[in-house]
Amino acid sequence: MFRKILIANRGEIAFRIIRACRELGVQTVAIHSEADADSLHVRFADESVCIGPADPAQSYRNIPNILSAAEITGAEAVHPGYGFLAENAHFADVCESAGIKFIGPLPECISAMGDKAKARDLMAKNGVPIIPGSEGIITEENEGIEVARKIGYPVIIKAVAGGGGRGMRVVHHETDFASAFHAAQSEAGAAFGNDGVYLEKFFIEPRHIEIQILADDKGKMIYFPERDCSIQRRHQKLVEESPSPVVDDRLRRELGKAANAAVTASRYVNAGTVEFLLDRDHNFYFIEMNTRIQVEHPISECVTGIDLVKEQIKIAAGKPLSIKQSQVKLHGHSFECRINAESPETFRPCPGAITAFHVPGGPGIRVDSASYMGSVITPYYDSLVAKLIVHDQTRAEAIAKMNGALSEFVIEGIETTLPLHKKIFEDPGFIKGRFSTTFLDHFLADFKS
Amino acid sequence: MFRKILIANRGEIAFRIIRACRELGVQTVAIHSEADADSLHVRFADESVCIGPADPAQSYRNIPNILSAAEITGAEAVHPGYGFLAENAHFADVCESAGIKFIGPLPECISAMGDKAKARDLMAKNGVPIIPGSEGIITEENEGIEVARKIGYPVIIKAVAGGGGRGMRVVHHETDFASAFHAAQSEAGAAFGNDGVYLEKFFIEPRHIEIQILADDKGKMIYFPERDCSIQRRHQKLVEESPSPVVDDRLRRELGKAANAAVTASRYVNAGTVEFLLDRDHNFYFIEMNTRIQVEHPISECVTGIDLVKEQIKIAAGKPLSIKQSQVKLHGHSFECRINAESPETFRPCPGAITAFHVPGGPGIRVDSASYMGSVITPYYDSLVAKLIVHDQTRAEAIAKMNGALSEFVIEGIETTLPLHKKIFEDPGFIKGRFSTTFLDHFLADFKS
Amino acid sequence: MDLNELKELIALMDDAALSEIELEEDGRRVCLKRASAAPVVSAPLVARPTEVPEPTAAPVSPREEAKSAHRHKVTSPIVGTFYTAPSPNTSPYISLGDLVKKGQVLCIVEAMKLMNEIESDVDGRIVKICVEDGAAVEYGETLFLIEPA
Amino acid sequence: MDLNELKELIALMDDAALSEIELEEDGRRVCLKRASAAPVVSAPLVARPTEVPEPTAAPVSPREEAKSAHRHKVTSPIVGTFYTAPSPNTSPYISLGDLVKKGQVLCIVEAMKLMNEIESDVDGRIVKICVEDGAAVEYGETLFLIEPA
Repeated sequence: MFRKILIANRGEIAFRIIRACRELGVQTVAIHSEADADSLHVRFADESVCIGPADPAQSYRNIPNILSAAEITGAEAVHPGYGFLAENAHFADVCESAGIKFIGPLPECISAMGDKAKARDLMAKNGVPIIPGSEGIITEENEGIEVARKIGYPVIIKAVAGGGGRGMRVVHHETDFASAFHAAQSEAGAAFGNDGVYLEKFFIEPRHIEIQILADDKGKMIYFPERDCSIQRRHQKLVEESPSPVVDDRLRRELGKAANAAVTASRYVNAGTVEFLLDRDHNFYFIEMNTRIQVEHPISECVTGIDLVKEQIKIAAGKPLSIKQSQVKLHGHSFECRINAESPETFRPCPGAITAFHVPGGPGIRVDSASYMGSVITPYYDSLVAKLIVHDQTRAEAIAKMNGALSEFVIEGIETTLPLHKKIFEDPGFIKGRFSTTFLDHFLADFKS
Repeated sequence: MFRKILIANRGEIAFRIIRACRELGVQTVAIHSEADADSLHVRFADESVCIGPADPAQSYRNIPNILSAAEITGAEAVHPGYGFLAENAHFADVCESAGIKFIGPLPECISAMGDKAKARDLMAKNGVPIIPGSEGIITEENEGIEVARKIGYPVIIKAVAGGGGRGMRVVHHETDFASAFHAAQSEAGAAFGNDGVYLEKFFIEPRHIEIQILADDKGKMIYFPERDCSIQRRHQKLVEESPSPVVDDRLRRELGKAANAAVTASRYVNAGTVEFLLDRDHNFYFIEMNTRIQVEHPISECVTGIDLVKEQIKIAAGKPLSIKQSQVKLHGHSFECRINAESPETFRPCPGAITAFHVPGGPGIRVDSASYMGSVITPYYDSLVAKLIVHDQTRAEAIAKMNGALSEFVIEGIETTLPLHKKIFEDPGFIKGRFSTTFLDHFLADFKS
Repeated sequence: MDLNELKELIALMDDAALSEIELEEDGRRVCLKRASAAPVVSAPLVARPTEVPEPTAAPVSPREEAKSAHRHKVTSPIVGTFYTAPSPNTSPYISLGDLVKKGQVLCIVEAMKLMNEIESDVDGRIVKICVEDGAAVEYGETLFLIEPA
Repeated sequence: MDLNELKELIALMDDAALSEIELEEDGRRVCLKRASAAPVVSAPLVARPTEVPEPTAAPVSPREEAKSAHRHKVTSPIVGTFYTAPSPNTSPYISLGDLVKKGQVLCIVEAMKLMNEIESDVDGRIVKICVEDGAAVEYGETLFLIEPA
């Protein structure tokens, strides 16, 4: 096992990693920007090194200073957390060159999964279902109609240079294809100076389902029960749960098989997450693979009793996975709410000092946070104040527990998303488990009015 | 299920019961003394009734006012928590007469278990091992020697009217019996005006082991993995753990069988605890049965995933136990520290206002507390500030987790036992699991110096 | 407005534990504020609805307010149900404005089917009946205000 | 309202621990506010050892103290290991008391096997070398104090 680990991150995830290290008997080095000198991750690490000014480009993304900090403190490994340098293949590479173990997959693997198109191709070749679509750009209307027939309507026409919905058209019937195709082409041309478009199957009210995996460097791997992260706004997850209210044992095994295939194909090592889109008929399609620990990892820990961060560290230290797939058992139901320092209506970040902070407690309640009374949410970094995680025997009990915990949570001095979370957990559709990635858009329209 | 429950208690246990009710969809009525108007149990209950002045005899033990409060609020049941009226058979009786369900065993059962001598006799008749000793008073030296031979040395001679160690003698060899016997008799006569003495087997460094049980009113019962509560000072438990570091599966089943026999013999219904003394040869002897939920119940919840308070309420509502013995599985290891507002050296209570309060968080951490920043520990009630509970896969990991959690816990404004708990969890003997009920006496001598 | 006047106002603030005074008179306006003297943390954990003093029927003039401080409170010594009369068909023990003697029964509080007579502990005039007939009362809840004779 | 009047009002605010005074009279209006003196909550979570200023060899007289405020700090722009000399066998770049020019190399900070020369950004005299040869330095850590020429 490592003697000392440097944690190349801040906030709750840095604190989370410190806790894991402490329990493994590993010493910790915190790094921090000048703005974070009073942070809990600094206070509870064994050592700390200031690595730059508030601007993350000059501190938490400052590779030379972070590596120097590892060197001067004698850290043998670096845990990147999530965000910042966590999926930076170059960082992983220079760590290894400097003889410092990067706690995550190999740089090649990070690169491969970071290129979404390449990752998609790799998955398709290895039998992992991908979203059906055209192979590259479509220039002819008839070619498009042919592809659309093959993949089935509705389809979406997207600009290759696209973004922001421009050059994008959803087509439900073949009769509408021609006009939509030409409109998309000319819109794309006008907007991006590139009229290349391609085709993909369009999903109505899909769910975001992801599979956590752990793989050691001996080729052994396990997958976890799925997480349903459909409650999101502009790809920012707000509420996550495990298991999904719509996934049964059979589908869970299929998802697991696909995740294992993804791991094998990418020669993945350490903790990772394979993200899928699940359609209304319960077909699933690979979206991407995240090569790091995720914000929502605690719900997987709750339903399995496995500490993912400790396992990450053990795997990086070369230990073989001690858990068999048959030992990964689903116990009960878990939810996570990401409490952000944001206006619950406009989602505008609301940095400031926390003047009162009281966390909920009791059975089945977990709070991961680096906030405290008097701490300051700075404008420099993400607005996560706390992750509130509950675990109970059934989904209904877990919802009741979350409701109670949200009502006990006191954060004053800044605006937070607590009121929004309360409303979500009172929503009849949410309570019944009927939601998709479009849930929050509809919900927010009602919430604001 | 009940529509509304009155909670005849205060502090963390009242809050614990409110949380359970909330998750069962049951409304709650808090009662409080004038000193507790700002307490969390009052704040988070659906209704509250002031039932008297600070003095607990006139408030939390004031049966007429508590029953009136149940009546005017329309509560259908009363949860007594622990302490106060929890083991008052008369209270249970008048509740039932008033048509209000007492959440606990029947009054007869509380009475029977409350009379320690009767309880002991009942257990002996039903095959539950009891501490060997004389049947009643011994007047003749020879009679005593005979009994001592039968039960084996060492034995302890105790005054029937005794207390405070007077009239008490431990005898290790028969040669010393006569002089010890006469000394005990005359000391007892001088101290209490009653020279009656009796004999019991004396145990060197015993452990306090207890078995949590649940029994419904249909005759179904389950027992839980044992709790080891040997770390105590003058019968006040300070640290509890489950499982015990010295109990194996075979002994666990034997303890469970004995607990089941105790439940059957006493026709016990609801949650209860059978306390045993475990000697160095792993023989166990019944001490007493506690007819209530206990302070240390969370560790049993952690290692089994069963919510004891919810089960208490369901049983009282007439529901059959839905958990089979085979489903009560031991997962990992759990510790509880009782953080009291006391000097860690003198154990003198230290009431006052809490000026800073920050609880530890992260995976496997549970805090049961009704304290908050600005709350006041009054001198009227017990000095419990918070229960810190950890749960991890192994005992060693749970110890590491508790160490970390204790270092994260911030309570300012009052003295607490936190420093003592830290020292206990660093003690090599404790870490090895080598301790008995005498541990804390030796430990404290070192701690103070 | 001179400094002495201001000082008097501040003294008033202190005496009455006010956090703010605002006066407007003859085109003059003065406003004094004090940040909550108490540390923020003594505020209740969660924002509870501010406990406004119970509104009385009509705005009270400072003079009456001052008097009310001298009014005697009769509080409930037990938890139960408040009744103004011994039974539904009889008339109330007392009415607003009545003169009462020490030891005179003012009402009953029923607890556990027992009728507990609540007596006045002063001589005086009933100036307020604080609880409605049939309502639940807590320990220590004010039942009557009496202006001592 | 003249300055003296204002000063009197401010004194009053202090004495009475007010956070706000507002006056309006004869078309004049004055408003004084003070942010809450000490938000209790800004206290650190846990009692950290108070950060005492680094003790100097001898007690510093107020005069010297005043001077030290004018001293220029040369801080480390990177994280690494501090060396006073270019190599173990050569003499240090500078010594205590040396006069240095802006742009003159004062030391090196080694980071990732690279030697980074740290230059003075002022002309002046080295009055303190804050880090020992071979010690680790953080970003922003003070390396030298220079009394500007």
